[in-house]
Order: sequence, then structure tokens, then C-alpha cells
Amino acid sequence: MALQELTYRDALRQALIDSMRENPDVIIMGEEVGRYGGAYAVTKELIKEFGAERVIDTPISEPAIIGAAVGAAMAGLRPVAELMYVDFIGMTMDQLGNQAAKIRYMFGGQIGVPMVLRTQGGTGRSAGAQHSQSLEAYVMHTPGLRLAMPATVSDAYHLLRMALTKPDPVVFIEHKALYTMKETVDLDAEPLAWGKSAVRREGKDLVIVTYSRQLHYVMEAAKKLSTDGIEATVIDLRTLNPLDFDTIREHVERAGRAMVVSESVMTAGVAAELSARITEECFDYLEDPVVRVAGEDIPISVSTALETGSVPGPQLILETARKLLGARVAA
Amino acid sequence: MALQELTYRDALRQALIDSMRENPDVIIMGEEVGRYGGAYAVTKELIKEFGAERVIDTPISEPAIIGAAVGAAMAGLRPVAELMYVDFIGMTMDQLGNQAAKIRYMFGGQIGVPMVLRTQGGTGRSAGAQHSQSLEAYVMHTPGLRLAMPATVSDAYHLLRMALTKPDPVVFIEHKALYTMKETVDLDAEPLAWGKSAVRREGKDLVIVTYSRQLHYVMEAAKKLSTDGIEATVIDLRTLNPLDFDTIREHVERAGRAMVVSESVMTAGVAAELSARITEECFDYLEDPVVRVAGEDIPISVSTALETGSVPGPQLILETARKLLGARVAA
Amino acid sequence: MTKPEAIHAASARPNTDLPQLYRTMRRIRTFEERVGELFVRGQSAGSMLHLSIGEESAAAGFCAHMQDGDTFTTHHRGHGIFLARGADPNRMMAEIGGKEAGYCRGKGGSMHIADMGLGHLGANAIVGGGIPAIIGAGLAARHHGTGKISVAFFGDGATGQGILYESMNMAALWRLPCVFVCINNQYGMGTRIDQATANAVLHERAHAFGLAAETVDGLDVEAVAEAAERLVAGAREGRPAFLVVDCYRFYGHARKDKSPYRDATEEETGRRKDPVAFARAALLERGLADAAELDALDAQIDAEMDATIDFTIAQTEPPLSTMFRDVYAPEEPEPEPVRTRIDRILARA
Amino acid sequence: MTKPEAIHAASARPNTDLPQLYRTMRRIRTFEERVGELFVRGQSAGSMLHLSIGEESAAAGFCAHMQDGDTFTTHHRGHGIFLARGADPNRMMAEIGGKEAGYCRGKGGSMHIADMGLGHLGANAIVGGGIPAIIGAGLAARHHGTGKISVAFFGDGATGQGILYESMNMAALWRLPCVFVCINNQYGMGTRIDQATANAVLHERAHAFGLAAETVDGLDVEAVAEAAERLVAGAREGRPAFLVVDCYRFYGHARKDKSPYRDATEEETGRRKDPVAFARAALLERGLADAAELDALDAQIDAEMDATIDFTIAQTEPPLSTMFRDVYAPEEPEPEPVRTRIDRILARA
Ligand SMILES: Cc1ncc(C[n+]2csc(CCOP(=O)(O)OP(=O)(O)O)c2C)c(N)n1
Ligand SMILES: Cc1ncc(C[n+]2csc(CCOP(=O)(O)OP(=O)(O)O)c2C)c(N)n1
Ligand SMILES: [Mg+2]
Ligand SMILES: [Mg+2]
Repeated sequence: MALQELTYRDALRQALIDSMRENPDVIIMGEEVGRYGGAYAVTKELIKEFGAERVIDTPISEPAIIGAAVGAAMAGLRPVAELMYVDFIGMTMDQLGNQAAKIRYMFGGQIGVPMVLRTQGGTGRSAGAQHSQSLEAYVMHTPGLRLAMPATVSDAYHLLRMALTKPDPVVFIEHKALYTMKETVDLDAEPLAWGKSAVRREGKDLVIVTYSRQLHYVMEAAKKLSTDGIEATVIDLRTLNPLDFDTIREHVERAGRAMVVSESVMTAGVAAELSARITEECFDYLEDPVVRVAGEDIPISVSTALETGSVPGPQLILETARKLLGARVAA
Repeated sequence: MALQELTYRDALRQALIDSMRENPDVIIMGEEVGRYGGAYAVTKELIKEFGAERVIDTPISEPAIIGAAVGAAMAGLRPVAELMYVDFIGMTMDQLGNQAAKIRYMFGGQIGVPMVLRTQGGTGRSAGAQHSQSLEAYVMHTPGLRLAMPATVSDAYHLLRMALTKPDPVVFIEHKALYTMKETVDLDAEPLAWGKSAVRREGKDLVIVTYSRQLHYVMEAAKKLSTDGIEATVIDLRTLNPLDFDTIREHVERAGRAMVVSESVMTAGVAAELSARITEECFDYLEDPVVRVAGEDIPISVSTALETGSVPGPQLILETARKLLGARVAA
Repeated sequence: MTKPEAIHAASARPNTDLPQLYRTMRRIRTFEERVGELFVRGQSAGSMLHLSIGEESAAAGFCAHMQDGDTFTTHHRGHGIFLARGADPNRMMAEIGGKEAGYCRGKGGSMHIADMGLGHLGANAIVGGGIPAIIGAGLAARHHGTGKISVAFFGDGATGQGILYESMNMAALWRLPCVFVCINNQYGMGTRIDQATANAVLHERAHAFGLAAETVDGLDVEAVAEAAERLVAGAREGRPAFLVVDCYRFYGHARKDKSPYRDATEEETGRRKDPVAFARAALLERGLADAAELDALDAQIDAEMDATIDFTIAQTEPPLSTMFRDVYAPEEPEPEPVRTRIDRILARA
Repeated sequence: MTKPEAIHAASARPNTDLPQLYRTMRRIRTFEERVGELFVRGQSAGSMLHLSIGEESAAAGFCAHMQDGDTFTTHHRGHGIFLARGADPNRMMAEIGGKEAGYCRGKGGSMHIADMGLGHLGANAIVGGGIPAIIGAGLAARHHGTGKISVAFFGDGATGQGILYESMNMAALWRLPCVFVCINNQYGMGTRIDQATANAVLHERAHAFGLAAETVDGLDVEAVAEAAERLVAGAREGRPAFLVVDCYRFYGHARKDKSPYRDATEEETGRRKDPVAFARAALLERGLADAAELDALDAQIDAEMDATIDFTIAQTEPPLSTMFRDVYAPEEPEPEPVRTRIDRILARA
């Protein structure tokens, strides 16, 4: 179809609309998803088309929202449970980690839990320690949960559409700083498959693996590196479970150097997994240790300067890449 | 004082008794901690000495138990909140991760939350997917939380004693398979400092970093390796936060090879952090990639064979070490 | 405690089938005794076995008014409920033994048993963990216009869990076809209900959230069935309900617990609240069966349940090859075993 | 809505100090208006600013019966409560501006404000997140025999959170010196209370758990104060309580919300439930103050609160060097910054 300019928010919204039109079993439930249209307006006016029986405003009861979605999924619906902030995932980790993630296995494969938990995370709004986190590592560490984190408008649409066809629970984490980002997209063009990472840029010197908002910082840094004569390959994971390690391996073996960039707290976070895995699988090809650029091991402040300083930004990524290459050049 | 034979359970119990005698502000709260004496009998008969006001039986309300401990700690008590199984941590992650862990920081350093969350985890009792997990990575990934996981009887005592003097929240995870383990100990001997790892064995060929129950499997494997002529250094972390990386670095630089062994699920788990960090810090000394031996990326079955197969055991550790050294010997 | 006159009055009850209720309860009682035996013989998967002896009326009475297509979740003490909903005792016992022939192929065990065919959305080892699922199942039933209900069975201890109140609030708000059945056996492990709450009249809470709510004496299975009939009928029409069945946990919390925290007199009194014996007496009293008939029935049940042990012992554990199966859907790749990964890595290195 | 006669009847009230209550409420009102202004001027840290305009009686009335040493937690809409407990408006505004001079050195902001000196155990950005802390604080008060109480303030929306019920159950069971104050401003974001629950008589739930529980009309600050006096006195003696203060959220949920989900008529009616205007009218009516006196007081408050903006704007943001401070206790090493670590690693490599 035609190219169109869309925001990340609109793409998500369109994905919900198209999925709901296609499949009458898709329902949305969460706080303020209906009349209010979603705290970040992703479900704006959906209640008009689909009604309050399919776009369900809930009380402020995160554990039961996720638990209800589990039951709905087992009983034949395709629920999208919205968690207003990923920061609230803590109160749902029992329903998510002990129920949704394990039901298929515990019950010997009798049934799956095809639900989507849609939420958003990350810094960018001076929202403080309890509304700015990147908690995807909790999810990645929980077997049984799929994890998608779109960085682009096109992926916002396609990954959500695909998530709504998957047989297993998908945690779908948007980034609050991306909602207004625009892109010209053709939603009918064949998307990259679910579980495949996207090579957003190719270069021989260095591989940078990232996802979600950090992709944009990485691309910005990569452009500047290019003017220094350093060419980076940039891999956008798109889904962290499944993890497309083949693409990473292929490129790291070629470049011999890798960096991983993640907004989640460094210790025992996503970057740790990627770094460990790259090292295990590509050790003989690595000229330098895999470098992690990740969130600081601290809570996030409401103060803008401290908030910004708590997570990677283009400058830190750029400097780290320069040092990584410079270190060897100098040595 | 005198040497005595103690179980891990008795050492923990003694630590609670000694701390409670010393500090009248220490209280214990949790399900079945009083009259019942604790699901794993660690608080057996404590209610007799300290009364129901200090050994508080709670309703089955994990979120509020942890939340109450947070408030108690802020208001001048030194609560030990018992979570019967670490598997229930999911429902408490908001109180633990958004409150306990962040209060000092969010409030600009005005106050800390000197509480101890005592719990137990791990496989070994055919307890199934919701009672057998090793969820320490969630804690390790949360800035603000200290994390102690004793492997020995002596550490069970001393780490718990020390945890009860720390200014910040400590998650203290015991291993259910260790409670009946015996050791001859002198509780009055000067203990290793909090935050220091213990070198349980020294050897030139390989460093194995581990903690909790896996220490015993690693020691068993190391003994067998020794008969093969392979000498391993074994590091028992004792606390995962703080993490004593200096000891690891020193030994890995010397040996040039490292393995990490953890019962927690491999992906984005504790082993990932250790592997990433060792690689970052010791890259030029490493002859091989750091190898992770960790929990499978699956839920745990009630069937004994599957349960045992889901986590590392002495045989897997032994074989992996042999392969790690053999690979290079052969190459 | 219900007095003899109650039995008499009950003889006029039109809608309950006492012989059938007795049979269901007796099967549960015997099945649970066999579970205990399986443990003693070292053939159970672990010791986390929670017997519902003393609570048979809740299962039999309530389930008598459930229909095919109704869904339900249970707690860790849910064997009886599942049996009352039609479970095959062999497959149940095999699951409790951690055998591949079990309902969940030996992966779930006693606390994680389920069967989609019978609408059993799962037992749960998390106290309260299965409760919110009925909200979703209730939404699904309404969405698909099935006319079916969804029922959560749980213990008095689960009233400590906030998720119960969140779920009740949703059920009332959305007028869902849901029923919450709280089996109050007076204890959560070693904690007596009055040691866990200041107001042990539990149904008042449900009432405050807007649910139809009542408490029934679990000694009398017909009373349970009558309450169930009433509440289930309302639930099918969008009036969610909460039912407390008062009973007594005859034995320890799990197989190894000898209940040192309660005294002999209390236990003796408590065990007099025996719904199986009460129903048997009522059958005889009302002439609905004679002793010989009941003895024959009992013997038949004993034989049926004895066989579950032999069946289970003869079964095999799930093979290691199934370990990585069913983490994700069958069409998805299985997670890579640690050993395979290590071999691959070291081969490469 | 309370009728004029109520004002009259109230003139006999012995234990409330209406001029003082008015002053407190007026200070809150004006402070909140200045918070709005700070935002408009682009000087607030973010837009998550929740004004308590319309709810001043809950803060002023309840806090009038709290004492030094009592502790409390608040929700995201807690400015007024903190002011009523004696907060310095300059340090509050500076915190809302994310400045180092703020109560939490600019790290917390509007939703994470606290002051141990005043017993403020913290505002919370997690709905319901601060509630269970009062259980612990209540235990501590009893343990230390201080005779102090601990109070949780939260919105009607928090009645959706299970942790509230868990906490109430504990308070009742342990007879703790705790009070739960639910400020029912009729909305949780865009959801009206009757869209969030089937039974909006919220105090019935607390009653079912065994707490003293009542609802008071927040139009009348003296009524709030009287209820507070009664319940606080009981709480000090181990009878925990739950108080609903009925009021109306005058403006949007947060600064950017224009409340499109409610109609003009409703808002107009709602805003007539104005406790500040009501108290002012009562003061005049009862001759407790004349218009000139009140105008002077108002002007003084306006000046005081105007100054908080200038104060805040003049302050600096916390320096980057404080970023790693206070993750752990001061005697512990700070976490290593990512940049430092990278430099160290690459220097080594
Ligand atoms: C969330 C959670 N907390 C604690 C436990 C440990 N536990 C298992 S059963 C039980 C008692 C439950 O009592 P009740 O709900 O009355 O059920 P009953 O055992 O009496 O049938 C407890 C505390 C658990 N499994 N899950
Ligand atoms: C656990 C949690 N869920 C959702 C939110 C988002 N949220 C913030 S305030 C709010 C409404 C709260 O309503 P209420 O408790 O009545 O307080 P009010 O805003 O009316 O003062 C919501 C849903 C949150 N901050 N925390
Ligand atoms: Mg019970
Ligand atoms: Mg409100």
C-alpha cells in the first residue's frame, strides 16, 4: 500500500486496531485504556470502535489484571493486558513469572497462555525512580516469556501484530521517549520475521548490539564514528526472546569487536547476557573484550541532569566506541 | 570458643538468637515463623524466648509482609522478614524493588531501610516449578539491594549476623538442600569480612566462581579434577552484592581460565554477569571464553529426574572443566 | 455443628442427590488416603502433598452444580475438587507420583495438576495464585456467550492475599459469571484462622465488594450443594458470588506435618465434623440406602483407588528428552540445553 | 452536600480550631496553585504533578489531630498532607523543581518527597505503595512504647490494590496504632469511583476486616477533624481505623490532563464542594473572623507561597557528582560509574 508518515504511537494503535478487526477474540484490558484512551494515548478512541467489552477499563489492580489476562488467554481470548509503566511489573511478577510463563510447561503442554503484556519503560520524562526504569532483564531471565522491544515505527506495528499471533505470552515493552517519533512506512510491505534482528547499518570495524530507544543513540553515534573513519555494524535485536544470536555471531566474527548498549541497569542486565554470550560464542574472533554500555547501577532521579546521566546517551556510546578502537590502535 | 558441630539450619537459628539477644530492635516477621517455628524450622522455638511481639506470625500476605518490614526498618526496628520460598518474591518485587531498594536514594539520603529479607531457594525437594527456583538474579539486578547467599555453616551464621548490622536492605537467600548439612565450626573465630569472597581451594589451571549449594558440587568436581592433574581455584562469592571482584580478578589473571557455576537460570542470570565482568576485566589473560554452567532456561519439574537435570550438578561441572582444559590441550 | 434434626429436615430436600454426593465424597476420601500411602511407600514426587480429608463436602457439594464447559482453578489442596469434576484417579495419582502417564506428564505433580478437557485451568502452589484467572475465564465465557461460569477454589489462608480482593472487585464490577469458593478448614499451615484475621466471618468481605456472599456448614454436603445451586444460578446470570464452606482439616498441612500446634481435644472435635460419615448416616436414616449397599459401594471405591497406586508404581518417569519440551509451543524451537551449548562453545574455542 | 444549617450547628464544636484549619487549607490551596505555575513556567521537574486542590480538608482536618512523632506515608497527591504536618514550602517547592535545596536533594520530586524529622516516611509514585509501611511503623511504635500512631494517606484508586487489604488485615489482627485515610476525590485518573468498583461505600470493606471505619464529608473540615480526633484516639489505644474523606478532584489528574472524560456540569457541581470556601464562610458566619482579617491572612499566605517559586528558581539542580550518592549508606562505597568502568577496562585491554 501507500507510504505514510506515522508516529510510533500511531503505529502501535494501528496494530491494535488491525488485530482487533481481524480477530474478535483480541481484547484489551488495563487502567485507563478505554475512556481515557491510555496514559500514553496508544489506545485512544479504540473503545469507540470496539466497545467497552473489548476495551476494558480496569481498577488499579496490576496483579489481578495480569492474572485475569492469564485466565482469559487460557479460556480462548487473546488478551492484551496493558501495564501503564513497566515499573509496576514488580507487583505482577508472580502472575507473570509463576503463572503465565510456566503454565504450558507445568501442565505438560496441554495449553498455552497466548497473552500480550503491553507496557512502556525507560527514562525521558523526569518521572523519577518508580516511573523511569528499564526492567526487561527480569523478563528475559524468566523462561517461558517472549520479549519484544521495538525501536522503530515499523517494528512497533509489526512486532505488535505478530505478538498477537504468538502461542506464548509476550511481554511487549515500548519506550516512552519514542511515542512521538515519526517515520515514513509502508505497513503492507513484508516485515522482517519475528525473532530476527535487524542489521540497521553495516561496517567492518565494530558491532554494536542494541534495542529500543538506544538504537537511535547508537545510530547517531555510528554516524559520527563514520566521519572519524570508523564503520560500525548496528544490530537492533527487536525481540530479546527469541534472541537472534546467529546474526550477532556472523557480524562479530567479521568485525572482531563488539559493544552492547542497553538502557537497563548494567549488573545482571540484558547487556550482561549479550556480552557473556558474544564472548562464549565468538571468543577466538574477539580482539577486545565486549564492552557494555548500560544503565548505571543506581535508581533514577527526577532531576533531569541526573536522569539523563543515569542511562547511556549518544556521547557515551560514541566515546566508548572511539576508545575501544583507539585502545587497540594505540596499543 | 569451642568447636561444635552444627547444621546450616542451626547456625542460622543461632545467628537469629544472638542478634535478637544483642539488639532488642531485631524482630522477625513472616508466615509460620512463630508457633510453627518456620517452614524449614530455622526459627524453631524462638517465640519461646522472644515472645510473639518479636517473632511475629503473619497472615499469608507476602507483599504486605515486605512492605511492613520496610516501614518497620524506617521507623527504627531491624526487621527480619521471612519469605517462605524465594519463588514468592515475584509478588513482593514492588515493595522490594521500588520501595526498599530506592528509599534511601529517592529521599536524598535521609534514611535507610535496614531490613533483612530471609528466604530460601533452589531445587532438591521435588517441589515443582513454583517452589524450586533460584531467583537471585532479580535481586542482583536491582540497585540498592544487598544480596547474601551462604554456602557453608559458618557463613550461614556469620553472614546473617552481619546482615543484621548492615545499613541497607539485605536479601539473604538460603538453599533448601543445605539445611541439614553439618560442619564443625567455631562461631567465635574471626569471620571473613562481609563483601569478601572466600577462596575455598587454590589451583593454577582454572578458576571456578560459584556460591550457595553449587559450591559443594564444585568442590566435589574440583577434587576429581585434581586426580586428573587439573587444579582448580574455587571462589565462593558469599555475597553477590557487594561483589568482591578483586579476588576473582587476581585469580583469573593467574589461571587464565574461568568457569562460573550458578543454579539460577542461565539467560540474563548471575552467571551472565560474572562471565561478562570477568571477560571485561581479565580479557588479555583469558585463554578461553569464560564458560557458564547454570540453570537450564526452563521451569523446574516435580519429577526428580527432570528436576535434577534442570540445574548444574557435580558431573556437568566436572565434564565441563575437563572439556575446557582438554579443548586447549587438544588444540 | 448441625444437629440430628438437621438430617431429618434435609430429607425434604428436592434438588440434591445424596447418594451421588456420598459416592463422590467417599471417592475423594479414599483417593486422599491412597495419596498418603503413595508417600509412605516413597512413590510420590516429593512430600508436598496436601490432603483434602475433611473437606470433601466442599468439592462434592459445589461441583454437583457445575456443568461441562464451566472452568475452575484450585489451590494446593485440590485433589478432591478435580475428582468431583470428573478426573481420572489413575492419571491424577500418576501425576502425584511424577509419572509420565499423569495429567501433566509428571512435570506438575500434586500442586500443578490441570486438565483442559474438564475445564480445570490448574491447581496452584502459590496461595491465591489461581484466583484471578477466573476473572479472565469469566470474561471469555461472556465474550463467547457460552453461559458457563468460572470458579476459584481456595483455602481460608488465601484471604490473606490481596489478589483475592482485586479479583472480587473485578468480578462484582463487571458482573462476571464467577464464584469464589473459600474452603475454610480453619488453618493455614499452623495458623488458625483467628490468628490470621481479626474478623473470621470471611464472607463479609465479599459482601463489602458487592458480591452475593454466604457461609455454609461443610458438615452437611447437601447444604453446600444447595448454596452452590443458588449461587451458581446467580453467577450464570451475572451475579458473582462468594461461598465459605466451613470445615476442618483432619490431618497435618502436608504429609510430614503432625500438627503439633493443635491439641488432641481440638482435633477430636474437629474430626467429628466429618461430612462423609454425616452423609452416610443421613442415607441410612432416610432410607436412601441400606448398610449393605453402602458397604458394597465403599468396597468398590476402595478397589478403584487401590488400583491407582499399582497403576502409578507401574508407570515411568518422564524421559529426560521431555525436559526441554513445552517451555514454548510445540512449533517453536526448544531452549538449548546448557550441555549442548557448552559443547558447541568449547568445540569452537 | 452539607447545608447552611450545618455551619450553624458546627458553631458549637468544641475541639476544632477553625481559624487554624482554614489557614492550613488556604496555604495548601495556594501552594498547589503555585505548583501549577511552576509547571507552566517550565521550572518543575517533569509534569507528573498532582494537585490536591479540593482535598484540603482531608489534610488539614486529619493532621490537626496528629502529634509530633506520629509517622505517615502519602500518595502521589500528597503535598497538602505534608504541608499540614509542618513542611517548609520552600524546600517542598524546590524538591518539586528537582533542585538540590529540596527535601530530597532533587532526586525525589513531587512524588517522592519525605522528611524523617516530620515523620514523613515518604510519598509514593506507586498507587498503594506506601500503605504497608505504616504496619511496620505501627509495630515499631508499639515496640518502643512511644504512644505514637502511623497514618497512610491514599486515594480512592488505591482501593483497587490488594496490598491495602493485606495491610488492613494486619492492622486489625495486631491491633496496631494505625489509621488508613482514603481521600476519595471520586476519580482515579479518568475513572470515576463507580467505574472502578461495584460498591463505592468504601469503608464497609475496612469494617469487614475489623477496623473502625467511617466516611466523612470533606466539604466540612471540622467534620473531618472530629472524625480524626475520634479515630486517632482509638488508634492510639490499639483500635486501628479507616476513614474515607469524600471530596472532589477540582482539576485534572496531573498537570497536563484537562479531564475531557467528565462534563462541565459535573465539574461545576463538584467544585462547589470547596472546603476552603466553606470554612471561610463559616468563619464569617460564626463571627470567628471578619473579612478584612481573612483578606490579610490570605495576602500573607499568597506572599509566602509566591516566594517559594522565586526560591525554587534561584536554586541549582543537584550536581552530577551526587548521582552515585545514597544508593547505599554513606559509609559504603558508591557504585562505579559505567564510564569509569569502561575506561578502566579499555585501559587494561
Ligand atoms: C504465596 C504463598 N505463600 C505461602 C505459601 C506456603 N503455603 C502453602 S499452603 C499454605 C497455607 C494455606 O492455607 P489455606 O489457604 O487455608 O489452605 P489449606 O492448606 O488450609 O488448604 C502456605 C502458607 C505458598 N505456597 N504460597
Ligand atoms: C501501581 C500503580 N498503578 C498505576 C499508576 C498510575 N496512576 C497514577 S495515579 C493513578 C490514579 C490514582 O487514583 P487515586 O488513588 O484515586 O488518587 P488520586 O490521583 O485521585 O489522588 C494511577 C492509575 C501508578 N502510579 N501506580
Ligand atoms: Mg486452610
Ligand atoms: Mg482519586
